[in-house]
Amino acid sequence: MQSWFPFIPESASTYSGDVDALYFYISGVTIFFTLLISFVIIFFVIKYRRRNPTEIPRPIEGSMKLETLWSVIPLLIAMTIFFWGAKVYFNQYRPPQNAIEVYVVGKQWMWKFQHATGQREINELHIPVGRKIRLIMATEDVIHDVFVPAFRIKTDVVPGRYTTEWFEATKPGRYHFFCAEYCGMNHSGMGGYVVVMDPTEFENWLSGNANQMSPAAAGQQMFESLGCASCHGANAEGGRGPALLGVYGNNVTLNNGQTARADEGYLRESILNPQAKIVTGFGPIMPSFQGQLSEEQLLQLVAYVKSLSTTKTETPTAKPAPKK
Amino acid sequence: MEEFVIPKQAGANYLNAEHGLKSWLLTKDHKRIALLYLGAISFFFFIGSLYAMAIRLELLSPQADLVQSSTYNKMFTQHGIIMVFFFLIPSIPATLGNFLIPMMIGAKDLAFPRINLLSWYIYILGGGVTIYALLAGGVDTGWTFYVPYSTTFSNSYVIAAGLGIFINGFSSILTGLNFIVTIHTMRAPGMTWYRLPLFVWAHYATSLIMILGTPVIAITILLVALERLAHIGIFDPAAGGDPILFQHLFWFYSHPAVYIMVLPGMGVISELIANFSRKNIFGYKFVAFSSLAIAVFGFLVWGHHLFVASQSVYAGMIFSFLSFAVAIPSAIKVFNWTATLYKGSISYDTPMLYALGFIGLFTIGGMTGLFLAALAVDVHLSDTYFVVAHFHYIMVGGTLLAYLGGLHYWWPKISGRMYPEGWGRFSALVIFVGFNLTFAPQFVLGYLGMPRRYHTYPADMVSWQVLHVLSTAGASILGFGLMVPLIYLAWSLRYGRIAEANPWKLPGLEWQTASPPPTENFLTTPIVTTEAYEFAPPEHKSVVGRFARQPPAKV
Amino acid sequence: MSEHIVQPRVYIVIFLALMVGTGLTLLAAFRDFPGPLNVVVAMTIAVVKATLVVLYFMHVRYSSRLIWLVIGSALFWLAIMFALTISDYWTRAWLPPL
Amino acid sequence: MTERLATTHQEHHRALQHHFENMEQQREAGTLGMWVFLVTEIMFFGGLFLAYTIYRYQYPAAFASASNHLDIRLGAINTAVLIVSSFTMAMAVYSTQIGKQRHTIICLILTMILGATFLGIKAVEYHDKYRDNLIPGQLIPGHPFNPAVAKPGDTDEHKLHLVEGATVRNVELFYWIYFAMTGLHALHMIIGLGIMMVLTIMAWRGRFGPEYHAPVEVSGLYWHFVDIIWIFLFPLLYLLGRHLQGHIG
Ligand code: HEA
Ligand code: HEA
Ligand code: HEC
Ligand code: CUA
Ligand SMILES: [Cu+2]
Repeated sequence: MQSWFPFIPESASTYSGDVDALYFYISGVTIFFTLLISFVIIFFVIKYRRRNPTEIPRPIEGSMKLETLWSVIPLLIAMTIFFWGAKVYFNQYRPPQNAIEVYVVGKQWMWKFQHATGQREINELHIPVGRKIRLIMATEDVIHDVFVPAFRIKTDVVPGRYTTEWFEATKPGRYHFFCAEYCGMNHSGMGGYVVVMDPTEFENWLSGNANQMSPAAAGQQMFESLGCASCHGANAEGGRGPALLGVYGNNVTLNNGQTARADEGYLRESILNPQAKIVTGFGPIMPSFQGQLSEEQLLQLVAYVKSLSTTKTETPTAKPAPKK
Repeated sequence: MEEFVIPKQAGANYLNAEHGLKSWLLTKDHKRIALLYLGAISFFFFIGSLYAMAIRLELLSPQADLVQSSTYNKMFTQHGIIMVFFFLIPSIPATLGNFLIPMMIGAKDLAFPRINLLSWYIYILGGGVTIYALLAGGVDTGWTFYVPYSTTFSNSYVIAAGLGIFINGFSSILTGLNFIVTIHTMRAPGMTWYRLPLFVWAHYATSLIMILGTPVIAITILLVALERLAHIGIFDPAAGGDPILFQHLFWFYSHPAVYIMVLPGMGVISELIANFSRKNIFGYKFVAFSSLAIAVFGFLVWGHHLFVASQSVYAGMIFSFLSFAVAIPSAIKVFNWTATLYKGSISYDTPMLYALGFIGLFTIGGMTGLFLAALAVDVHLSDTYFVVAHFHYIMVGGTLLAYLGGLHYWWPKISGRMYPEGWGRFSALVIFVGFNLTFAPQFVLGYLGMPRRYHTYPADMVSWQVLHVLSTAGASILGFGLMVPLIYLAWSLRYGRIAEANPWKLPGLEWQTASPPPTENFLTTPIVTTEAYEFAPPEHKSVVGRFARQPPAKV
Repeated sequence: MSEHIVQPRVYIVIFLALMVGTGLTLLAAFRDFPGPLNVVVAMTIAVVKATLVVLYFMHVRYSSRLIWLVIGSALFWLAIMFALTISDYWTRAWLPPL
Repeated sequence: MTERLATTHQEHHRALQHHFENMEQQREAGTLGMWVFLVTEIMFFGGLFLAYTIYRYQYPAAFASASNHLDIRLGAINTAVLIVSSFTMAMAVYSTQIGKQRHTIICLILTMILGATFLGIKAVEYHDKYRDNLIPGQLIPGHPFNPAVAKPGDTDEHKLHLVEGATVRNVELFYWIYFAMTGLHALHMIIGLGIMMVLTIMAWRGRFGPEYHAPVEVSGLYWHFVDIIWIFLFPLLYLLGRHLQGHIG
């Protein structure tokens, strides 16, 4: 699609084709209506120009038929756009299973990435082609946003919670990514590159940077150093606090009889605001760790608790994903 | 309507009824207050435009060369704040609306003249506080004041700017209140709802939004200011607050506010299209009620600004659906305007050129809103230059053109002088060309991925720079085009041809009194016996053929 | 001037009703109703009290349709603001995984 | 349709403004204007009520604990005071309508006294919160939010008794909303008192009568509106957690 002058950015994810198709469709509708209205107006303006300063044209009252026609047709067209857009969006925002997870922390004005295998990067993200990648994103300060034009994805990173975004790159290459939520002085400098690599190349890259501790392992160390283990047991097998094995990804029954799905957001809340949702059979004795952990450390603790669960997430090895 | 007594030109009018600065600053005449607004608003437009030019110059090249990032951020913030809150929202309602609504409905003044003057002072106070914020060091939060940046992290004069907007909000509320009460209670005998000019309907709908939406932004800005002052935590996640709640509250007002900005423009266009083709508007009731529909539906779609802000996916779908629904009343208007031209007697006077330009540019601006309302496409386009192009197409290509068109159209009534027609047409054309060159490239830029509020962009994006250069070139033409009317309108105040009472030969009530009108508008309260835009007397309706008989000569 | 003059008798009755309502809501507050019923009871009483004030103290019962419309639109817009904002908070957790 | 408008040949009332045709139109405009203004007030407070709703839904326990710490007796007394003042205000309108200006003056003065009582009691409550270090954030410099939390069994009234599941920082959120809402409400009361002062003076000078009483009527609308806000604030802020007192953890 790259002509002498680009009108659309490079298209490098499974999602970008869908977005482009819809974009072209709406463009078609827009061009059609704009031309239609312009032509009709120009035609009328020339044909019915004032020829005599005193002429008074005959009044025309209006027409119910026409009004209906030009309300219903645009409505129908608009609805096709709505449903199409909603469908693509829905799929894009549902978290995929079996994705490679990357932890992302934004802060004024840089991005930190950490792979599940421990590799850390700043303002650059290396990922393998043809695999689902899921970013779990947090921010230390204000709202930021990870925007990769070539993948047609964008999600705000909001303080106080995790947001996620996923994609599957289809073409190796170096793609710009930007912070797309205004965040202060250096907002326009808060970007970098997503480097999409062939599986083998990626494998090499991983092993070339393999000396760092995985987030789950770092989380495990903190689990001991912060004293979590004193209640939850050295291996999180339980004690004064509930066992954390197999919590992630399942439903937890709370003491008020409701259930909550234990996703990353739930784990985050359990650590920062443990009183909010109390597991049935336990008292509200867990202290809050609000203000004692950086977003990165928190993500590591969450990664550790997740690693205790059988709901496996993929590790970023280069095995091609099983194709169905 | 032949029975009107049109005052002699030489007689007293609202301009020369009293003299001296005090007579202006303490006036309760809606026409004089409109002129006070006109002056103040032009001033703010001028300031906002200077920022726009600085932004365009800076973006000529990918690096930072004119200013530093912190300055650039203040530039677009202040450009946005001034243009939105101090120029576009009051522009048409407070000047043309203020001047014309009482005249169009046959009243002597607005229902609450003192409150009308008070709203001007509030506006000046709010504007003054905001100007203070700019001079003291500026604000850099973006016109959207997103938390927690605005509450905790920004080092700029957020409280002062917020206070300015807060104060200004009451000016808007009081204007809306005044219009609503006036339209309900002050119509002349015989002026039924369905005889109201569409300009009045549009302002009625606008006033609804002003009184229902503005209080919410007031309380929201107040909370931001308090939070900043006392670090209390209502939007601060560290205290359990939720930044997204701020966004809901902000857009609950600010989306409807975009209809405050465009509805009065639509009202002007309805007048221009009907009057300059000498036809009653096609589908009067549809155009009238579509204004109300926009005002009501406009309150249901604010969440389309939060599609990527981690709002619930399902709420996103509801908001997307409703956003498409709100496009329909706008579509109805566009089609009815077009149909009004059919078999009309169309003149090419300057106001009509602006009106025709409006229809085209508003269509493009509105239709590109559909890209943004389509969830999956908005994910890519949100916070890019596509959005910037979208709203400039509506706000500049739409409302600003309508404002200029209306100003030319009613200039003889307001000033008692004609503007130079040749220059008028010339500048309308230049503005049209310059405008498109400025903002059309930004659509492409946006889809290519250029984020908005960016001081610098990657140098390897050659295509981006090409588009930015085009845009800046366009802005220079646009700026030149806008300066021409500024000059000749001022010139015409002194040297323009003296205007007759009804230079365009139109049936509207405002043309049935002297130019400029006397202080209480009409010498006697008019009694209305005809429909709006009734050029030919009713007995001509049955005549076959395109034209009715020659009209009875109007005075 | 066709305005209705509300008689003191009416005011007194409404005044007493408001006092009784206040008493009721106080009593109800200390009882533990099942589920969210406490909120429902308190809000119902408040709405009834407010309605009485609006209808009689503020003479709306004897006012034009226009005034009814004005009040109705205020409530309608308030409802929009609440309903659509809550629609976000309420459905955030619903999203099923792919 | 040739007859001129019936520009009233009857005596113009001296309070008729020049741009109105007659007193009826002027009164109608005034009343409608006040109602439209009250709509803006509803939306103004609406934003706060929305914030309250969202946070209460997210932190029910904290909101209950914080609410239970408010002084329900003072709150209830204040509710009664306001209702009585609404009644006296209604009577002031009635007296003007039937032309008894002396009664108008008495009723207005009573209303003002009651309004002032309300504010006085509110001030006592605010002071209690100040003493218990419950003023959120740095609202009062050097006096941050820092309440003492009661241990189980402790019955000290000045300490915060947390319901199971509540955290102090979310209690602070409640107090933030509490002060924002009651503060704005009190501000409206103060404005109302000012208006009433003016009305009293006007009544004193004999300005009102059966033909001209719109100012009293319209101010009455405003005063009743302020009462209505309180009718909602009282249960929302003071009552909704009371039944949970048994569950203090
Ligand atoms: C006057 C101002 C104005 C107006 C009238 C509009 C009108 C519309 N806007 Fe726009 N908008 C803004 C000003 C305006 N907007 C601003 C300032 C922003 C950015 C704010 C910020 O973040 O700073 C914005 C942002 C914005 C967004 C968020 C983008 C983002 O940040 O991600 C969206 C998303 O849905 C949107 C949609 C729409 C829609 C659907 C309309 C509709 O009302 C348009 C309806 C009109 C038409 C559709 C054209 C006429 C119809 C026809 C010719 C018939 C054919 C029609 C069909 C086939 C349906 N706008
Ligand atoms: C009414 C609203 C309005 C108007 C009229 C304009 C007018 C213009 N705007 Fe603006 N704009 C906004 C509202 C408006 N804008 C808003 C809300 C934002 C978002 C801010 C934010 O992100 O927070 C924005 C942002 C914005 C940006 C994006 C900045 C960024 O994201 O980094 C850009 C970039 O090109 C821009 C350009 C322009 C230009 C070229 C004009 C031109 O149309 C201006 C034309 C005028 C002139 C060129 C001057 C005319 C000359 C005179 C009046 C006489 C001068 C006399 C002498 C010099 C002697 N605007
Ligand atoms: C004082 C004892 C104590 C300490 C220390 C403690 N916890 Fe807990 N934790 C509990 C109790 C009791 C519960 C169950 C009640 C609840 O949900 O609050 C719990 C619940 C949890 C849950 C939710 C489990 C589920 O089944 O839903 C997670 C996750 C958790 N804790 C993680 C941690 C981490 C991580 C740390 C250390 C940073 C930690 N805890 C420290 C006592 C403790
Ligand atoms: Cu980070 Cu913009
Ligand atoms: Cu919008």
